[in-house]
Amino acid sequence: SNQDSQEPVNKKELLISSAASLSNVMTELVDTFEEKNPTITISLNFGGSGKLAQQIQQGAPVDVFLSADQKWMDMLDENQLIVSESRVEFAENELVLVGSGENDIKGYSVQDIDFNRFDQIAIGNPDSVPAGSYAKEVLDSLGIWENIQEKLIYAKDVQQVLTYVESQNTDIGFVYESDLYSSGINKITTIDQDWYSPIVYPAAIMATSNAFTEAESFISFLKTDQAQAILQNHGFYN
Amino acid sequence: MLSLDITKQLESSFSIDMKFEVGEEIVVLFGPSGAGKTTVLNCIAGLSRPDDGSIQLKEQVLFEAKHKPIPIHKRNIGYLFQDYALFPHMTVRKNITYGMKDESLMNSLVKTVGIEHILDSYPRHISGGEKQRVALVRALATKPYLLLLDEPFSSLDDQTRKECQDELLRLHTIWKIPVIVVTHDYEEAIKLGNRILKMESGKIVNDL
Amino acid sequence: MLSLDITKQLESSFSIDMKFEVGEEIVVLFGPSGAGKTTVLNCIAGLSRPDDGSIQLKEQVLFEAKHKPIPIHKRNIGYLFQDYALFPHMTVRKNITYGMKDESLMNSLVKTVGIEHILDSYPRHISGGEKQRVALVRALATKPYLLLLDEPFSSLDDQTRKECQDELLRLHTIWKIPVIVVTHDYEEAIKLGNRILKMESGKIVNDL
Amino acid sequence: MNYTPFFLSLKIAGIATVIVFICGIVLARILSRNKFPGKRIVESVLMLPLVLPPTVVGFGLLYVFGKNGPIGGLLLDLFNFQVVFTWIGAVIAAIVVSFPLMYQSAAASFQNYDKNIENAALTMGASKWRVFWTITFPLAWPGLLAGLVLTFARALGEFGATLMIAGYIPNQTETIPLAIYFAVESGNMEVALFWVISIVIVGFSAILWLNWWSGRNILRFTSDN
Amino acid sequence: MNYTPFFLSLKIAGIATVIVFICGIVLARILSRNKFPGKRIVESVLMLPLVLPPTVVGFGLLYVFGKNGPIGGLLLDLFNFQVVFTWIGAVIAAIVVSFPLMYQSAAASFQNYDKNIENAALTMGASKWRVFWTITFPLAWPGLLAGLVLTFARALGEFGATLMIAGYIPNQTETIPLAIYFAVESGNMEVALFWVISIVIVGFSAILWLNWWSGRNILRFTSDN
Ligand SMILES: Nc1ncnc2c1ncn2[C@@H]1O[C@H](COP(=O)(O)OP(=O)(O)OP(=O)(O)O)[C@@H](O)[C@H]1O
Ligand SMILES: Nc1ncnc2c1ncn2[C@@H]1O[C@H](COP(=O)(O)OP(=O)(O)OP(=O)(O)O)[C@@H](O)[C@H]1O
Ligand code: MOO
Ligand SMILES: [Mg+2]
Ligand SMILES: [Mg+2]
Repeated sequence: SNQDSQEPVNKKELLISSAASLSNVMTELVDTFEEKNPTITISLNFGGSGKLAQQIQQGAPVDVFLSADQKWMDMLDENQLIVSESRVEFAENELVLVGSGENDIKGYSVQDIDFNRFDQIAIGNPDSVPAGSYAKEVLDSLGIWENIQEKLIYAKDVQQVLTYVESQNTDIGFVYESDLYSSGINKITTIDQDWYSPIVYPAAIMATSNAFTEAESFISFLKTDQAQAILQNHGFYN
Repeated sequence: MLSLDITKQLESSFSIDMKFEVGEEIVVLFGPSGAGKTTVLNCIAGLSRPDDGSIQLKEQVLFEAKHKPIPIHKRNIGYLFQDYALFPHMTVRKNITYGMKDESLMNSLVKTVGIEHILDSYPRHISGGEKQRVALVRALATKPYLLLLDEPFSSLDDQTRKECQDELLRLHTIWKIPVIVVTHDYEEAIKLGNRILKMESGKIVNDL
Repeated sequence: MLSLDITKQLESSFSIDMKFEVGEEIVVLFGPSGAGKTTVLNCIAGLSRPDDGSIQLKEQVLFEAKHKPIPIHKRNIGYLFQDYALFPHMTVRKNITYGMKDESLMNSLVKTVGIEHILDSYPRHISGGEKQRVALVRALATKPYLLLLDEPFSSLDDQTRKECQDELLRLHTIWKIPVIVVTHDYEEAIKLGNRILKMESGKIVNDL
Repeated sequence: MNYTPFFLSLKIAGIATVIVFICGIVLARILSRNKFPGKRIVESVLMLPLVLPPTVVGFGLLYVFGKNGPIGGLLLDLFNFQVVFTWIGAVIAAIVVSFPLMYQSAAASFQNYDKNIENAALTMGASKWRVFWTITFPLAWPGLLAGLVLTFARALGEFGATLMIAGYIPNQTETIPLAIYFAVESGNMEVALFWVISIVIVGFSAILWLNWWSGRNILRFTSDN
Repeated sequence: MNYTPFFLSLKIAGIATVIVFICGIVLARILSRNKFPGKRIVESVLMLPLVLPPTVVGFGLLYVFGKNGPIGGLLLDLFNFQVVFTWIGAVIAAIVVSFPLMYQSAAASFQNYDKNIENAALTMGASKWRVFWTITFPLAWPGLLAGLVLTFARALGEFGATLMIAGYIPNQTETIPLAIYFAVESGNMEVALFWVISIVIVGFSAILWLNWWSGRNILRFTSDN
């Protein structure tokens, strides 16, 4: 019998909880990473950032957390569930306005758009969906947040905003630039970054991780040019 | 008047082939267990469908081959089922009044057959003979054009049975409707029947 | 041998108060509808609970006030229920073999009472008298230590009834067990009973 | 604290339950009476909303009742009425997801009783309608009650499909489950707990009341003792 | 295409259904036999998972079965076994959400039949156990089947609670509903449609088969014609 295995004996497993909005790009990033680090196998867990943070709080055996928003990472940090020093920001995103059907306002700047002409506007729930809170910032800065209250439909995630716009049940909606890469939706305009605070994606290693070295190498991989190129291909720029 | 001329194939080898008339009289169906007596009553009441023939009550054609039969609830027939078929979720009183047309009948009937004390009981809580008497009163209370009684007194003691028989005879002289009674008791047959139809394996073998 | 001495208050005014013994004989319980006959049988079988007293079968105490009674399924009693209580989801054959201890009994019994042709039918599809005979065979097939028959032949014609009665008498001479039969038919009582207990409103009024 | 979700949830679950109860019984009765080829297939199709995750059901409803959907478009053209993003949409979602529960319970309860009792009522001159209400219905009641309880509970707790078709519009389509979900998602645990307790109380009271009412008015006639 | 979700869903729904079917029947039987004060309250508590949005149920399960939770902590201490993020967690989620459906159906079906038939079997010497299996169970079958169908369908379609306690880990806890969600999330509509059709086919086949099997083996003895 052949005692020697082809595979390295000490293959380490790494469990990464990743925000659902990163799902496409993460699959590709993980493939590349595993190619470069044959001793590491990565399992991915996807979900809304809030759900993932709560799972971690309840002891889910996660090694690395990639959040779509600072708020939940902060919460974990306060509870000393992450290794604070390992926290990095690895990607950024932009907010865009999408619409259904033909639009004569294509390419307009957001301040030139008359939001009163729309019947319904879909945004993520600002209290729980990061994209929604950025959208709220924009509408606040434009000074129309109060006026268009009854036009707003709150969604539980960005995907639902896309569904509403795609099925033409709302006229427009606010989503991320990166979301356009996975849907054939019609972009009206990218919203100028001046109107809202920067959208950044933090990553960190969990305090309970017992694969610290491997986790560390994944996080540093995220900052490599190769990884950044992949992120850019999917609409996350940095 | 009821006139009947039907055939019906039973799953069990033999077939029913009956032809008879019942005027304003009591006719007794008499015959061994499994002869088809209940099946004949079911055909008249509309619960079974004959294969061929016709059934007529007064001027109304209840059943005729290849025609839509008169629905059960329009036949105006009082039927005491062999297994009583009391409504389990209703008191004896409600069972009786369910199809009652003549309120005044109730009290005297209930008293005669001796079931006053159980009027507020549920069928599950009364004895076999009491159930049978409730079923009898329920069938009579509809004041039907035709009365079908399938072994109406089989669970009764001699005294109670006699009282019920007498009540039936009394009502019959008043109502003057056709009545068919199934019984296995020859004495009873003689006492009640203006005519006795002896049947065997689905056929009338003797019209006394 | 069965010896019984029980009292039981019935919801309906009167109370049962019975004391009697049954040796290896047939005892007929005879009395008007509602007298409490079925209730007495239910107490013996364990389906009803007396208020006080005791019931003893052979050496076994089935019931004694303030003691845990012997569970129904350990009493080894053959019981023909007044309303048959056939298993609706089993064929006649399965109904009979359900509690059968002696396979050889089946064929002869089924033939004698004349229900061979319906062995594979379901209870819903057989006539009233056929049901009664199935219930009889089912009760006998358990080869019990005690047999309780609640109006076992009430739905049978004279010929069939005679055959069933004779079969019961024949088996009794072989088995030599206590048998209690409830009937309203005086002739039948005389033919079957070694003793006749006449009861009224829960009490024995005459021990013939 | 805003109590709208409380009343909205009761209204939506109540209306949906009444509709499902009636339609479920009627359909179960019709299908139990008629045998036709493919009946089992129809019955299985009726189970569909139970097999699919509610969000997917909501997705389907959005496309059917949406502004450009086959039914939604028609309603908009004919009556200028929009289903999407209204509480009516929530009622539709609740109806669709709870229908299978009522249907299965009703179909089962119409299967298992003595048909001869119905016949007896017919011979006594009762119309089919009266027989249904006075005999069939009370005898089938335990199963129908089970269906009713399941339907109300499911309609009250419906979330995924409702969110999709009715959207989350505070004060207009914000049922208790939606309120709970967003409170949890935004980490607002006190508010979430408040609404969890509310929905439990509403659900409990309704179920307890149904059981009590039924025990008092119907079950004591049909069950032992 | 990776077919793991298919087998995983079948495994999880299958195991959950068997457990729920047995426990639901046992509990319904026990509660239907014994009358005690507060019985209605126990029954209503059992309905809880139906009233709450599945995500919230999942949240509760996460607290109970999590590392620091009462049960999760115990399991970790005693067996060094962690429920969160495993397919066992998905089974637990499916059990909890579908239990009320089975319980209600079973409780209703044990209520409505002639107790004298059981007595007859007892007098014939059958043990309580045998009476249950040969008499009670087949006579209650239509209701039990309804419960079985509802349970399997619900377990198969379970999403919200599963996502919470089992996580979405491709190949490990990825049931069909999660695969649908993930495919939609990543804009992969063809894949989503593929899985929707798959789950419908799995659900249909299972329900059709159950109905057919039951019609062949049980119902033809108990229902008319
Ligand atoms: N629903 C049914 N389906 C098939 N066969 C039946 C059905 N009901 C009765 N039979 C059969 O038809 C025959 C006649 O039955 P029926 O009930 O008419 O007899 P009966 O004369 O009333 O007998 P009994 O005096 O025993 O009540 C019997 O052999 C019986 O087995
Ligand atoms: N389950 C019950 N609950 C309450 N009362 C009952 C119950 N069963 C019978 N009774 C009443 O008890 C009395 C005796 O009933 P039982 O059935 O023993 O009479 P029976 O002698 O067998 O009569 P039958 O010859 O009519 O069958 C009757 O008045 C009846 O109404
Ligand atoms: O990527 Mo998110 O956490 O669904 O906004
Ligand atoms: Mg008959
Ligand atoms: Mg009796």
